[in-house]
Amino acid sequence: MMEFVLSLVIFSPLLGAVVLLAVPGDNVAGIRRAALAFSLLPFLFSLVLWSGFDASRGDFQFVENLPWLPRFGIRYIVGVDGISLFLVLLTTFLTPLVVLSCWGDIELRVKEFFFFLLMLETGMLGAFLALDLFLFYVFWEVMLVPMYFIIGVWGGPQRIYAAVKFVLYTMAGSLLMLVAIIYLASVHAHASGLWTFDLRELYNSALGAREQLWLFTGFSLAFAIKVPLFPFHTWLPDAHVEAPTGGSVILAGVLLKLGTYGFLRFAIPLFPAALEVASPVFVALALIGIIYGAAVAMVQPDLKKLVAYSSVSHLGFVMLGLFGLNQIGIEGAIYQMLNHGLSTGALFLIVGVIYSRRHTRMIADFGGLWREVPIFAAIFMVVTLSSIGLPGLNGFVGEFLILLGAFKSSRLAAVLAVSGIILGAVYMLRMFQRVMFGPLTNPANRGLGDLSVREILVLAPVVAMIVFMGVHPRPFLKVMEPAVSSTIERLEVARRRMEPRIAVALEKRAEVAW
Amino acid sequence: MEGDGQIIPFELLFLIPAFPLLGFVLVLGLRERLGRAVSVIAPGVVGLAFLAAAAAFYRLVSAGPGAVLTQHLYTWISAGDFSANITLRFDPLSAVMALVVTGVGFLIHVYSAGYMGHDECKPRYFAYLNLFTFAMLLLVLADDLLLLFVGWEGVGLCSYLLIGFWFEKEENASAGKKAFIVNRVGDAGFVLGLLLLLWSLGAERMSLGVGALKEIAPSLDAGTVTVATLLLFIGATGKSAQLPLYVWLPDAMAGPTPVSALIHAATMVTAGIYMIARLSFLFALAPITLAVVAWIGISTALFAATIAVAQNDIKKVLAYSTISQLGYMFASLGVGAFSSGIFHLMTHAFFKALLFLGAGSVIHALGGEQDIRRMGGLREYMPVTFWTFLIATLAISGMPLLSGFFSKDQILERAFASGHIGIWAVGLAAAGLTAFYMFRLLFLTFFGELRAAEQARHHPHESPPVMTVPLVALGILAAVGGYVGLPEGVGWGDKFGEFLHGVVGSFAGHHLAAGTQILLTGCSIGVALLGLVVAYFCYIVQPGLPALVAYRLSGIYKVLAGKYFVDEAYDFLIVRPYFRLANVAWRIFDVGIVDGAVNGAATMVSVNSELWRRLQTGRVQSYAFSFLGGAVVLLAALYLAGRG
Amino acid sequence: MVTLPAIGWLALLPGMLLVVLGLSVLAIDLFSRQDQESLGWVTLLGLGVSAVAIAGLWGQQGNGFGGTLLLDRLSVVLALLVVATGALVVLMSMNYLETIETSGGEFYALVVFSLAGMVFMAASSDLILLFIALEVMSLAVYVLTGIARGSVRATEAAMKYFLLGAFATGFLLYGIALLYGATGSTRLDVIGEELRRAAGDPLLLAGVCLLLVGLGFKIAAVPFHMWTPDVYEGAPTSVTALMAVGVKAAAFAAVVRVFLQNLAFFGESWWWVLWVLSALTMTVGNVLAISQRNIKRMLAYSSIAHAGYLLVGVAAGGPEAPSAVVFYLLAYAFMNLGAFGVVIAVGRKGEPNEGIDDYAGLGFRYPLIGAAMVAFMLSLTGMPPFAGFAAKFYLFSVAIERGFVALAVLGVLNSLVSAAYYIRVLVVMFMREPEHEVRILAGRPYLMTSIVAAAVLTLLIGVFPPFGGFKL
Amino acid sequence: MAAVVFFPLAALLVILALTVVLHPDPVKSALALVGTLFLLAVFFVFLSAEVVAALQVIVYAGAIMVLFLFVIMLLNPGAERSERRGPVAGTVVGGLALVLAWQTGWLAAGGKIGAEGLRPERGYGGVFALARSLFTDFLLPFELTSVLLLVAIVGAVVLAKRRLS
Amino acid sequence: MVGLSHFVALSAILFAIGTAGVLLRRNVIVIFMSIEVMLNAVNLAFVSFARSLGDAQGQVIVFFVMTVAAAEAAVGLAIIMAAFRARQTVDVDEMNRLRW
Repeated sequence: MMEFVLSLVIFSPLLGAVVLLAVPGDNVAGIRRAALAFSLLPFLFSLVLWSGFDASRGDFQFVENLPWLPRFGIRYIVGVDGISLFLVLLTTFLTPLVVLSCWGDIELRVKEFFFFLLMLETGMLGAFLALDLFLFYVFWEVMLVPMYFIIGVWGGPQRIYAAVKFVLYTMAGSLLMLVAIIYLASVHAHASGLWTFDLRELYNSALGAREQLWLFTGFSLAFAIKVPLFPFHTWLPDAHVEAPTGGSVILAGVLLKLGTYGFLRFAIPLFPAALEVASPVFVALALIGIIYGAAVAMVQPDLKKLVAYSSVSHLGFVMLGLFGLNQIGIEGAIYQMLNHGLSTGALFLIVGVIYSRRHTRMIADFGGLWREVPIFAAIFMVVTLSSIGLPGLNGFVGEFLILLGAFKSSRLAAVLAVSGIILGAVYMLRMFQRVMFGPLTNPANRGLGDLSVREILVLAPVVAMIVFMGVHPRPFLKVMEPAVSSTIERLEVARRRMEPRIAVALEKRAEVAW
Repeated sequence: MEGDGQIIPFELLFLIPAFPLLGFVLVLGLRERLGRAVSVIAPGVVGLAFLAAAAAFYRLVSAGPGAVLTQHLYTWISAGDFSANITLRFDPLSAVMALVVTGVGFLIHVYSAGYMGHDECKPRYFAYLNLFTFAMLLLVLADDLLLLFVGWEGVGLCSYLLIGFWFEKEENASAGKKAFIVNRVGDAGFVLGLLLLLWSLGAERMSLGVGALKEIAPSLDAGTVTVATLLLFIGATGKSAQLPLYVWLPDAMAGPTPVSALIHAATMVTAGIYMIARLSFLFALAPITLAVVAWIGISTALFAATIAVAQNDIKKVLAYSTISQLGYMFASLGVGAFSSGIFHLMTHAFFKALLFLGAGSVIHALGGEQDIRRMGGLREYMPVTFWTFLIATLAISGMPLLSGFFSKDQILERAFASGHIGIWAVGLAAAGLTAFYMFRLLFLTFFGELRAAEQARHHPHESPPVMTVPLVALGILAAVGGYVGLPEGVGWGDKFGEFLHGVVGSFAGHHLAAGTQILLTGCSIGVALLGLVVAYFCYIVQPGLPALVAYRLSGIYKVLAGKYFVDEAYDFLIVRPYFRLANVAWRIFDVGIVDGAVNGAATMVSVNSELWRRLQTGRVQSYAFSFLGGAVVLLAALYLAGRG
Repeated sequence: MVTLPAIGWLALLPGMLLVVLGLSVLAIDLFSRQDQESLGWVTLLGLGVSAVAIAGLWGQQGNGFGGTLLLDRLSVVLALLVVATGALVVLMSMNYLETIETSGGEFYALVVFSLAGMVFMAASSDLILLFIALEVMSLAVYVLTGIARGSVRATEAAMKYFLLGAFATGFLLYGIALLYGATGSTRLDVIGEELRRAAGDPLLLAGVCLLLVGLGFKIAAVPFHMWTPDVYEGAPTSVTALMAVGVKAAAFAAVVRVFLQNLAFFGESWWWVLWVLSALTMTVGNVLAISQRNIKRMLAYSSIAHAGYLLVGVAAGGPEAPSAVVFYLLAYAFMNLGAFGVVIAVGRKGEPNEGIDDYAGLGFRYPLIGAAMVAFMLSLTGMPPFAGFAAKFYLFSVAIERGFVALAVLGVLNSLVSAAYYIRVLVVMFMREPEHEVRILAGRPYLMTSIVAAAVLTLLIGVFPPFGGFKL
Repeated sequence: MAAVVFFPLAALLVILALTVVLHPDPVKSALALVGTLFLLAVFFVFLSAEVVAALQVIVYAGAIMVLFLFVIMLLNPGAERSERRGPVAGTVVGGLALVLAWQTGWLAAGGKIGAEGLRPERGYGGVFALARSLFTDFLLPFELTSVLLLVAIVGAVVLAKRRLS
Repeated sequence: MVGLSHFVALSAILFAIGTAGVLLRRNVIVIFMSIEVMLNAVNLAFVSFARSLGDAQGQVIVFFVMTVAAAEAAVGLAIIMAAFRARQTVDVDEMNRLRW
């Protein structure tokens, strides 16, 4: 089974989705249970994957390599390394929770909802595992559609606007990436006489610096929108606010990671020469995102919007770590991706919990909830703290490593980024206070039921992971380490290959980084 | 200040923090189901922690000077060349801190069982308190600075939670938030300091273990050390409420009074001092930083003392007093007298905890009244409280033979001895003010007539034994705690300093002549007495006088009573502009410009679409016209290109 | 003594089969008065037989009639594509003709004759043959457009189509005349060589240019496109499908024959003409499609836009371009046919329901049609894993390989614009509540079969695009 | 062909063609078209295309134009509203048409073919040569024309027959 | 002496006149007749070129053009009849229900 475990991971949700279609639509309970079962399946497979993963290797494992479209040398290549492993796990971990969380939420067109959700999972997993650029692009785009339906059909009052905006915004970037992918492959084909979209081959393409910059731009636009990097973030608040809870969780928890993952897996190692010009720009944008996202989050009247903007800020951290271009920063960035997936996912689940009770997300409608819902409050607190990077919880590990990495490449960047941890506390605690503390003034909030068993089952695993990953991050970091170092090594090799002039310029930039 | 002497693995070290953690988990997990048992479990685990700490202390002392107990639990983070370990370290400094934290903490836990006896949220309270103890122990026992930072933030969290414990009142919640955020500002500096330190260590061994750091410190670049220590000090000013980040502490009094005693007086707020002492080997390499530390400290001491003079809330007075005393400690560290700082930290823990608990007892007795103008004459109603409070007041004022006298005097003396005459002078002035405002507090609270409101009048009664016993215990400590650090040449001398020698080194200033020493002591006593006398005159002999003075010097009084309007300034200069900016960023930049551009592009396409589709008139000849035009243009273009 | 040229039966076979089929349908209709459903079956059967026979020609090379009629992969693929298109059109018409009050005999015969014209068009390497074949196709489609004689819109559409078509024919013929004058021949290979030899000859250039104009009309390239929306909207929907797919495919086959295979020199030297044409066509098509409220009109603009994408391949040129263009035609055929099938399904007699708003809420109420429409719209947008994506990928990769990166970028940006209107259909179908309930008639098995078949093919071609089989 | 013959005839041809296009009465237009066709036949004769000329007269002027006139008579009961376009449209279209004529007639022809381009051969334009070309070079188009005509017949019938009741 | 270019020019002029007629007339039948003028211009061009090339093909092509013209006339006039029946007019300007 281990030879094709990745395919099992990727396609088991799709299988579930198809099987789900066969269940009669009025058997809601059956559909829910089936959906849960089918979402647990990939999780189990991914656990198998983890258990069989050789943490000492930095290359791709469990590689499946089958011919697909020989005309262009396109192959079905999937493989996992320390970078993608946990993102896969994150995806398979969150999806069952989302399914469970939607048991109460989604009343209408239940079957279709889970169908799209499972399809989305296949798309995400495929995008994380694909090693063929064509395949990657296919999965990348395939994700778009189910998410679009999830927002557009089961979303809030402005859902159509949000859904269309989401699709068009995302497509805008990815279509240019398609051009860049084809260009890259065709240049490679010219040089080597052989068409291939195999990432591992393309890593070694010989491109001119200008070409690299253009291609990098093409790729990074797609990823930057997905991340979303300031100033390409404006689709996010709308999408989050309008999406149903489950959609927001997946969107924030996994989908956004694809952007940062894309940078790490594709844009950065494929075009190292572009980084000379690009990385200061991206560091700057990341910093703006960190601070700007935090500031704007603070003044949001809507809980989901607040969390959405907080994502902008958090992913700014991730980007900062990535573009520090060193081992520590990148490891921190990956870790932070997981953290953000957990904590923001949990925040959206939490917002969903109160939304399902009160049908409002306006912060002003709440206040003093703690007394009514203590268990909820405690979990909310933990998640909030994770989000603001309290040491001992997962968020800190990522943030600290990112800062450490960033500090190496630019001290100024680190200094500015640190302000993000202050501002992060400001908006999160302000929000927490306004929702949970103070007198219970709004009578509608009286008698709010505390978490049900199902809701606890949804949230508890996340909280457990938040704590565990804060206390004992080693198992995760250890696995990432070889994969990240091989990425770094690739950059180093490329840097050495570059003209000495550029190398000198790089050195100089490092010196004036103060 | 050499490296570690004898490193002894001690496998039971983890028990010290583990007990409170266990308590936290138990209390939180079982909550109401525990019933009254919570009052036993929660203090019990801290007591056990104290015993564990005592055992470790015994082991440490018996191992002889220079020994360090350690326990490596596991590697916490490792990425690239960087690693952080969960390693506990029990050296003399940790020992002092651990004993103070568990000891005083235990007493306060016990006291809390009485104080919070009727609060329905008692389990939550004790859970937080246990968690706090755990975090604080982590802080003081951490070998790795990053682990220290975990404790550092952990105590901050508990402080946040406990300040806002009665969260139904908006102010309490806000105060908690303020504490957290202001601390975060300091923490940002702290983190930057850690980052700088880490990278300056070189790529081979990026780890912040104290022992390792100590060995490598002398080889570091001086400029880097200065910057790094300054950044770390920013962290300390946040946690230990120094200028300019002290503003959260007075507000923090919103929490339950035992919390104020434990967290905001005895333990957490001293974390900054502890941290600097812990890194004394580093700070000692940065004279500029030390000077900054000293001057910030002593300025804070005076500054806070002046504010305390004009406060009427019993806890606020104590809060500013705490800030002031912390300032002393920093001043002490700044002049290189690290052990004195820790010494004062310890005695302060005793008497300030006592003061707070006493205040709590008073507040408890008066049904929540905190305004000293509506107290008075309580001496008769609550004798135990009064007497213990008196001891603490005398101690903090530096009256001879009580703990505060020795520690504060040591600081002033060493400031003088190290040539920091200015610091000595300011410290002396602050000491006078301290005596004044403390006795003012004492007189207004316990002497004269009871000025309480009608409904509170019937209440005054002594607190139950569960509260008074800790008072007494602390009273004893406040009285005799100073004898471990006598002046040089007196009795057994500075045993305390000797004990800490291996960690913080010994004081490097001049040895003062006996005469000078006596003179300085005289000055201190004199100033303290002066304060006492003025307070006596103002509040016992001539009760109308303060009002008159306040009226005459209304300008100054308003500034002092208004706490120099620092909060307002921050609000005006930072908070409001930030909010306004954030709003602008959102509404104008985000929604207006960025999203406007996106939507604008879409609108442009559809507007064009609407516009151009009108060309499709439905008349076949217009289509033919387009056709013909296209053909003509195409031909023309080809001809032109053919020519060119 | 006159020796007749070798007939080249194999080369003739595809077209001849269709002509015979058309005659048979006419004859059966004439002599046995079958109902239209049975006639449809007859036609389908004939198309099936033809398809099998044509498929058997795969890989054969040859020609007939002195080299004017070619048998090569392009002609075979196109013939298959055209026959498949015809089959789907017939299939969906079998449940549609009564809606437009049309009897079967002439309809099916004309469809088949037009298919024959298309097949000859794709196979011809002589301009006169091309012209006659084009006329066969065009005349049949003119008539089909107006076949619902009672309908004001249909006759108006037929009128417009006819007038402009004849007008364009004039230009095409004039171009042929000039080429003939310049080269003394109407054979494409001769003209191609002559063009390469005497590149600057203005007569030749003008001839090529007018040829481009004439074919540009058939493929609906801007600015020769303006008939498209009106005619697509007015024509009976299944005829529109035939037009959008079959006519376009045949016209593009001719474009491939002329501009990629024989007159490649034109593209090499004057690539910017095609560049501008392509850019204009896709941009105008996409932008104008956005504001359309009628789905057929929207699909008409969409077909203009797709012509623009196809022209990317023509502009890029090179050995790969014909394959890419034809592959695109293949992909485009099924997604477009399917979409028109859905349009037919949603309408009913006297109530065409062609407003996009009429589709509100249909997606979930009729999941099969909804799902199919999702496939068609996404495929038209160019989303994986549907055929449209694979086709665009192939086409753009050819363009990029040939250095037409800017055009490819323009192409993808246009795809983005197109997403706006394709996705709006899905928005309406799945996310809006209807203002008035549109009910889809049940009991139309042929129509549903055609839709499902188109959807399945759209998906299959998308997942396993037979790129390799397209070395033309 | 002598210029004296050519230019007057050409002028007449243009005038007739213009009459077709510009005369408000469709019947007159049709008659002018017939004239145009005849005149063209004359030109064909001058160009040694006697067979074509004959066919021109028989098929075109004879058959097709009768059909036209028939339809005109059938459909054009009364006077129409103002026939001609405004001057602006006329100018623009006329201008464009002139440009087109200039491009195709002047610029295109200016390239290769001089005034002396016509070189008749023996037997040129004879029936035999035409027939040979028709049945060799254009055999398939010729056959296909039958399909074309069939389509036209079917189409005309389908469109023009009375509606089924 | 009159050369080929004269005939080509004449053909071009005729073609342009026909084109103008298509664009300017309102009566559908007249428009159609203008198209016939265009086709005849084409025929003239073919015959002229054939003559200049000394080649019979050009003349044969004219047959085809005529045939096509005839076929178009049949279909076109039928369409015009059908349209007239549906709408009672031959004015193209009134045939603008399909637009935008």
